[in-house]
Amino acid sequence: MSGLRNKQAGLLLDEPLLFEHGAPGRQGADVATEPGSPADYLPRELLREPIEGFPEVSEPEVLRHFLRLSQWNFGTATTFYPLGSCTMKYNPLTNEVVARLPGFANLHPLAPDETAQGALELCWALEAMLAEISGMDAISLQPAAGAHGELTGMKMVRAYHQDRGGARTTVLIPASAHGTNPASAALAGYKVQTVEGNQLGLVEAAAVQRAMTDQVAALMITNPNTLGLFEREIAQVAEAVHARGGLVYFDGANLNALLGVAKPGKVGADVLQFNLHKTFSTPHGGGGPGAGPIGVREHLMPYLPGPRLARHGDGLRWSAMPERSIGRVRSFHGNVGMLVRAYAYILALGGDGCTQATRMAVLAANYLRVKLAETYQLAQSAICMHEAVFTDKTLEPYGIKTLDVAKRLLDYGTYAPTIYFPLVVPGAMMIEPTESESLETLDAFIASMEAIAREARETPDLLHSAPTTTPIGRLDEARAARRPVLRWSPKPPE
Amino acid sequence: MSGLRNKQAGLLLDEPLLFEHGAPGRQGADVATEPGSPADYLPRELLREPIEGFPEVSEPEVLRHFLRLSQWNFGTATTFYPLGSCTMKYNPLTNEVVARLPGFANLHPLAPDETAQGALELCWALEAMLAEISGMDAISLQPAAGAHGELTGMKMVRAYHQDRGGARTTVLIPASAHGTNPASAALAGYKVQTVEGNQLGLVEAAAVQRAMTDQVAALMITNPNTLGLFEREIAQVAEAVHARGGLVYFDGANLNALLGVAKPGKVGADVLQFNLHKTFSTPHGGGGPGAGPIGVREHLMPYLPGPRLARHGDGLRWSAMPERSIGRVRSFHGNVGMLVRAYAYILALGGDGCTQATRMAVLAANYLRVKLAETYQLAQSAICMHEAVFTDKTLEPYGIKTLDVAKRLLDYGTYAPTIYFPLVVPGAMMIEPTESESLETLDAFIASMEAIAREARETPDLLHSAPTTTPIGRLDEARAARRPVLRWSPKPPE
Amino acid sequence: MRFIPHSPSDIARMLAAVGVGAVDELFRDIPAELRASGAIDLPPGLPEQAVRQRLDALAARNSGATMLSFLGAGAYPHFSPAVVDNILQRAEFYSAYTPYQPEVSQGTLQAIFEFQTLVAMLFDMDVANASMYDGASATAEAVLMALRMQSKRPRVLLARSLHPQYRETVRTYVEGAGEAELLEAPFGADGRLDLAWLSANLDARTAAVVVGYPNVFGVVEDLDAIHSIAQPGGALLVTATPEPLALALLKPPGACGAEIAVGEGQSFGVPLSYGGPGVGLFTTRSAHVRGMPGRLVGEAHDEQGRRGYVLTLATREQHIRRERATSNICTNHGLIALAATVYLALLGKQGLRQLAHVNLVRAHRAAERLTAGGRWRAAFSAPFFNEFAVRGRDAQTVLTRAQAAGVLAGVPLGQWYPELDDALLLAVTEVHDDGALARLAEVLEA
Amino acid sequence: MRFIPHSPSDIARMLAAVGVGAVDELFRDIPAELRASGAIDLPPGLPEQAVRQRLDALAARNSGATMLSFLGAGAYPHFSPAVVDNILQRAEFYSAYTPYQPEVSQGTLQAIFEFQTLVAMLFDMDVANASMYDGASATAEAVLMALRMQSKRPRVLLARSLHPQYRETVRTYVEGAGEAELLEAPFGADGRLDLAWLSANLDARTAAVVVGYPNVFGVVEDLDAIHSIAQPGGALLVTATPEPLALALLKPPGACGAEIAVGEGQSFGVPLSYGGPGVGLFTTRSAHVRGMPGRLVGEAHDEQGRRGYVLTLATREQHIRRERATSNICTNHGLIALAATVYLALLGKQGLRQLAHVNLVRAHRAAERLTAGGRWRAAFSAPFFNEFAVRGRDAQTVLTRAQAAGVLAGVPLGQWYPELDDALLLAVTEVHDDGALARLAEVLEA
Ligand SMILES: Cc1ncc(COP(=O)(O)O)c(C=O)c1O
Ligand SMILES: Cc1ncc(COP(=O)(O)O)c(C=O)c1O
Repeated sequence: MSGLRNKQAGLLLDEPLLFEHGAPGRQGADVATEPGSPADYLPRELLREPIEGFPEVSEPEVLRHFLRLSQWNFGTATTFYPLGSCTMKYNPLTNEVVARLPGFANLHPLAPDETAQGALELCWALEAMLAEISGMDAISLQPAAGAHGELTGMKMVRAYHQDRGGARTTVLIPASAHGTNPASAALAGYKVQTVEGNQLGLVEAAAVQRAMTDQVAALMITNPNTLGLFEREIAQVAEAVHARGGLVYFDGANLNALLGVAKPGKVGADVLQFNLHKTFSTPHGGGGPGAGPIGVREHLMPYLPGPRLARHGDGLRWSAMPERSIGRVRSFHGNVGMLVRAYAYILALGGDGCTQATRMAVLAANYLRVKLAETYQLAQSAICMHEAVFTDKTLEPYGIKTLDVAKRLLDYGTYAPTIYFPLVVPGAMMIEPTESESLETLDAFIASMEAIAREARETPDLLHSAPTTTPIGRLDEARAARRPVLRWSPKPPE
Repeated sequence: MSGLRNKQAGLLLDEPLLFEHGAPGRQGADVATEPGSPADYLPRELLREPIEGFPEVSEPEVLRHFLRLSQWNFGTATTFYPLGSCTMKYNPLTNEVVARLPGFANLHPLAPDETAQGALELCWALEAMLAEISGMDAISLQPAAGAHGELTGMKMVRAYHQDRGGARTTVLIPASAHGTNPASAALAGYKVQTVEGNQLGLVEAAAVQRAMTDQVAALMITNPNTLGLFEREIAQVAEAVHARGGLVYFDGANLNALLGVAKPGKVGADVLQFNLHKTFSTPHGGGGPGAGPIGVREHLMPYLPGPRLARHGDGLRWSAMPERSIGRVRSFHGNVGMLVRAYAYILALGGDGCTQATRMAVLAANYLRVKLAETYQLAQSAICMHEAVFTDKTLEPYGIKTLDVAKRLLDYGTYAPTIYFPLVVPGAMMIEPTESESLETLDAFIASMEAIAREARETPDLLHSAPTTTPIGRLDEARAARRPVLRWSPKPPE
Repeated sequence: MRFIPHSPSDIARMLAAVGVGAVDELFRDIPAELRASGAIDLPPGLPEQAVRQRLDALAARNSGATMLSFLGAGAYPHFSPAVVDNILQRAEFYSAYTPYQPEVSQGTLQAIFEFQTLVAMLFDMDVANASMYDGASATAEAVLMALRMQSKRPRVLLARSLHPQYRETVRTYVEGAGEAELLEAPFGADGRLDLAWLSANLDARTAAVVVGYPNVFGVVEDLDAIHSIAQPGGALLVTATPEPLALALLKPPGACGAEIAVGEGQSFGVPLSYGGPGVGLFTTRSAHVRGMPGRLVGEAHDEQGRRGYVLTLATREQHIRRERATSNICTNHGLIALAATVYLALLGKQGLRQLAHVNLVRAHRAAERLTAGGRWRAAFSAPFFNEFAVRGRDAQTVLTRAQAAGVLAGVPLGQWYPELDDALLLAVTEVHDDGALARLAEVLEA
Repeated sequence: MRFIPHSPSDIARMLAAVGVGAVDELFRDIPAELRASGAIDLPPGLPEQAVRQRLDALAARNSGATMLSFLGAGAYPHFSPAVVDNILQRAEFYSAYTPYQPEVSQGTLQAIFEFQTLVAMLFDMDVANASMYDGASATAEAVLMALRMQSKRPRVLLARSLHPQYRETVRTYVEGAGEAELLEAPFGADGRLDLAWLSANLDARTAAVVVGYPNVFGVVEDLDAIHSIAQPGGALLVTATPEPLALALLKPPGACGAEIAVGEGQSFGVPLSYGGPGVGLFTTRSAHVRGMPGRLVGEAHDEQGRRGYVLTLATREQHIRRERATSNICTNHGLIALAATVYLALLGKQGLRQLAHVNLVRAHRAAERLTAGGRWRAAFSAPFFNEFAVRGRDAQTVLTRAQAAGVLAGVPLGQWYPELDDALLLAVTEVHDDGALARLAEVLEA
């Protein structure tokens, strides 16, 4: 069908780059006019020419362009998206509506506090909710994402130690930790020392005790860990850290496994970050924006980023920067638009709903664990929390790797699990169903995984060449990285 | 790939019926609760049991269901949609926003006039705009669609004649007219008599003169007609009708060819309907809702449906039902939600913009006419207005019919023209590009049509089996009509 | 102009291809004298921002939209889940048209098929069509259909308790279409159709009896009783339901012998929008399908046996049958039908009942509270759902005072029923919490 | 619970398959004493309608959102075309995540590639990344990158005229990360970085000079002059742009010798949302790409040679490099980057310039009007874009009075610059028509 455009598939239509659209003189927006020219107000040497190659497209073309692009995406709203460690749960649509209420959307961050009481009350209430949920004593809503929360937390750890005779040099991190943990520790000026886990990948108090010195500023621990297991010795581990004056940084990205079950604040955490775009359902947005509030125990409160919210009489106000605060980690007050969504979500669930979300997320993960264990090898066999990790071991004889399974899943109309993470598990497939997916969807996924295992044995080439139903095949990432083309250019990029 | 769901194609995912989803006890909405049971308020014999087979699905399942369904559609926003006679122009998105402003969306139709002045002012202004655009003396916004406007107009024709000694018996309608014309005339109690057009399909004054008797209540004429030609003798035709006391009903569905060029009110029209969902860009909605206001000359004003808007001092009010009015044709005031959109559209275009829309729509149609005439046979060769009609004559030798071309166009990522209408043209393909489509899109369409003509000669089977890239092939409509299945049923339908 | 892509060079290229020197030449078939008067005298166009400002200002002048309101009478305030409007904003749905090409319109077609199913289930009838304009025009089409089915019987009895605007619309549609004759059937002190009158007046010339269910007073008619009179007399029972939420609890028309049952679907997640667009619901028995107005979607299969949906039984329609079509309707209210489909999918089997119960309870709470006050009494004795009438004081005076206090306290029935000029009609739904009811009592007692 | 599909029977089936009797057993690995304190003490959940009411009520308490406002200082009120938000409401975009599987994420990937291109063009730099959190954190990452590039030079000069919150953020990021030292460069009476001071203080230990462009006073810094001092001294020029609309008219950082140029993209169709989420813009030269923080999308091809887009150069990132990564950023601000992309596509080559001109003209009109009054004088003499400072009266007093009159008449500079406690900073954009400017003059003259 040579006549057809290359990407046409089903009802999906090929779509060139924005810059390959349009014609000179076209405009997608009508703008008010003012007389004169810029040179009447600014010295010529400060002015530029019209930007060569900038779009010249009509409004209908722009809408059609992005509409077509959107259809080239899978999302949780269109299909099962079992991306482990990312908690791809349902994003309630009311939250999209309330975040767009003019009262929030049109509020300027420097509006006087008296004229922003609705937003301040919301932030205040959300801080209280997160404190209650996590068992921490105080919350800052400022960080923009999980990693930003980690950095903020580690800066506080540093400030805490500096007030106590020295910042210390080292941070302990389990090998199974997410990459942002070591990166954040390093960004805070710390050396990273790896703690090996036991055969289940769990951190043992003994190991931590051995590693602890008075130069260890903190242990960063993810609980449940990235293998989906609860760190059973967390209390003893925390004790070991505290015994040498260290602090426990608790990576809260996996909090969806703990709501109403156990509180980090009660298991030794000194500081943690929340990933509102995971546990509290603010949309992932194709890569953000999220929000990464942090929670701390009392002894770290003085170091929280500022300004802080405080009640004065019948109203709320932003305080001045607290004297021992680490300062700001961004402009203004945080990703308030996302905070509104998270607040609406917690309101809708309530305490019981939060607990139910965790219970169902863990039940669904274990259902997949048991069902899939018949065809795939588990990284470990214990009961899991919100996610289960498998390997490609059983497929090795047929020359099939985790990547092939992931790509073939796309043909089955499912997004792929997180693959090759955690690094401690060779050929890892990390599967997190969340509480949002129906039993029928889980069963369909199991059937797909089993069909793929069958295909691996019977028609392995099918998997090597997968995906085949997608409008574009596997892309040559190696070559893309060797000679990177990172933008379109009017003239060929140099 | 037996393992794959049957409709999986590209990123499009199979989607069962709503009723094939869900499980007992699931609910997609949380509702407030009130104590007691219905039987506390209503006698048992008036109550029913829960509805067997009614949906039991969660909110995430509902969103995913309709999201997936939406992706099985082409729309003007996703692709070129040259559906003749339907004026599938771009639907500006601001109009969707303003129609949803709480001030309009939450306004009850029986709200006292003083509390609805914004809506009344909008209707008043829109009536004035439509009057100016059409050259008519008065407008009623009540009808819900074009055909509804036609019925309203013909009821007025009847009332007009009744006041003058008798309703008369007959309405003249050209053979090329849209089916709603004869249907509306019949619904108003008239016999339909066909007026043959000349070889160009145009109505000639002479023919009308011959057909006119004092039992002819009106002539219904579409101008430009459904072949895309302007009725050159419209003035003389109108004269001939008026000479025998008849009225001219002007089908305004094709008004997109006349904005700022000629006004029906100045060319002899006594009454016409507007299709706001065509000329004035309110979305077609997959089949409505539209809006079909009617315009009349002074002598028909007394018969307009009521109530009517009237200015009282500084405000607007709904009058009582005018004594000679035909009465209402629906509840309340019309499809106000669509009127808001049309008003915003006319505001955005202004007088010049309306004229420009028509000029560009006609230019684009003629561009396609000339370019496609190289490969396809025109129904007639004259300069066309907003649309051009072709036939499948040149493809006959290869056994290819209009239907095959239409289906193959779907493979090329374009919606099909209106086919087999007007009935006076065998194998008609009625192509209306509108002013919204870029020259590149028009050229791509031309290229597709030419490629298809080539395929017709070289690989005709490709066309007979088209569409092949769509996730479902040609459906057996004959069988569907013989044993109609018009709903899903808990038990097999009897 | 942001909607019109053609740049000067595009225009030049097209003109050259067409072989004319200027766009004007394309209009030469239009006699000059006609073109002379063609110019439109309207202000120049506005940028999007200015359009927004203009419409914001107009919307702000609709104070009624933000007042506490108990207005119903055929249009009801209900909460609509956010999912509904998100789906309606999907351009693949709103920017498509009547699905003439099923292979690229399965989204619309399957959704309509689901709509037909949900509506048929709700009314307990065999089939529903793809939608009509609104409840009033659907009622008019139902009357015309009944007359076609009963060619020997020219008379239709319209309950006077049927929504007055529905009756007016029926009158407009029927007038002049053949010999049909409309007779209005009075209601009794209970607010229901007068059964004695019905028995007395139903004869061999009667094609159908048309009643509201619930009727305009919110009263639930006794359909079984009406049917037991109409049916032996050979007349068809036709029902019209302005508030279909009631059918989540009420014995459905299909179970009461209705041959045609219609309604208005606005209550199902659709904004009031000052009265439109809503969506007309139209259902009947399988036996009558070929006499039914409007579009129908049916199941079909392709050569590979894959299931899909198509427009079917089109031979009833205007584009094929022309003057002999069952109706002239073409564009219907598809997108609103989609809204209702999404809404009903969300509320579902239990949710819709639960919601109807909330409406029922709160309406009765409000009625008790008002009548307990002593200054108002129930206007009618028969059971009602979420709307009711009270009498006792000059309606206009009370309403004007309430309005001044920021409350739209009901619809004055006197405008439609002169004998009821001391009566108010009030609708109470899930949007009215206890605070709202307290406020209502306050302003009506004042 | 409407978000959680599992019915009791679903739960029973899953428990049976897992082989446990109750959900509680799945948590047995959690020590009992930890579980004992796990319960959450929050009120029960709310139906959607109640959530809406609660949020409506809170939103209504943000009176500042509806007042006439001239607040800027890093967040600007601009009109956003309706197309932008419609695209943002497409669930295929907002419900996807980082495009790890390119074959089913081309929508996100191509849009980011277009974003990178538009931002690079706007700044006239070679490359832009896929987004940062905001302008402040982007500036901090720029400083860290500059320090990595200049390993022998520990000192960074921060213009005091750079947005104070950007400076604070830089301080937080840099503090403790190595030996880096921050020095603040004063501004002159013209509101620009003091060039004399710069020449005097720029030395072999200086890694970079960081200036706002425009700076926090709305003033356009003389980048060429700064560059002509920094470059011979071996220091990198780093610019931070809080109002990128200015770059539609201003000589871009890339043309002035900047090695790293960052900014805040909120002005491009993104609501204020009380300060977030916006989107951080980050650009640099090709030579420095591998030292750049954040994600990058690049062009790639499949086996059949079809063009597509993938995440590339990931070896810079935390998930591969871990503690040696160029940054710890993972989730970025992709959806806001998409908003900016749609916005820039709509405004386009001419529209963006035209809009910038409207901002320029109206801001100068407002400034003239205020200073003409006599009670205010321009705070600075250098050219400005759509934001400017005036001095003359006690800012707090004036603002409080204006606020009482319903106008947010500017940002008091005293909070950041004690010496400017009689100065107001005002932003004027296309949302301010003549009526708005008149009202402003009124309240500020009062
Ligand atoms: C375990 C874990 N920690 C930290 C992060 C970082 O969070 P973010 O991507 O919001 O910066 C993630 C998510 O990517 C994660 O899965
Ligand atoms: C020429 C013509 N007349 C009348 C109509 C009927 O308009 P509507 O579909 O809005 O009822 C149409 C459109 O379908 C049409 O094309």
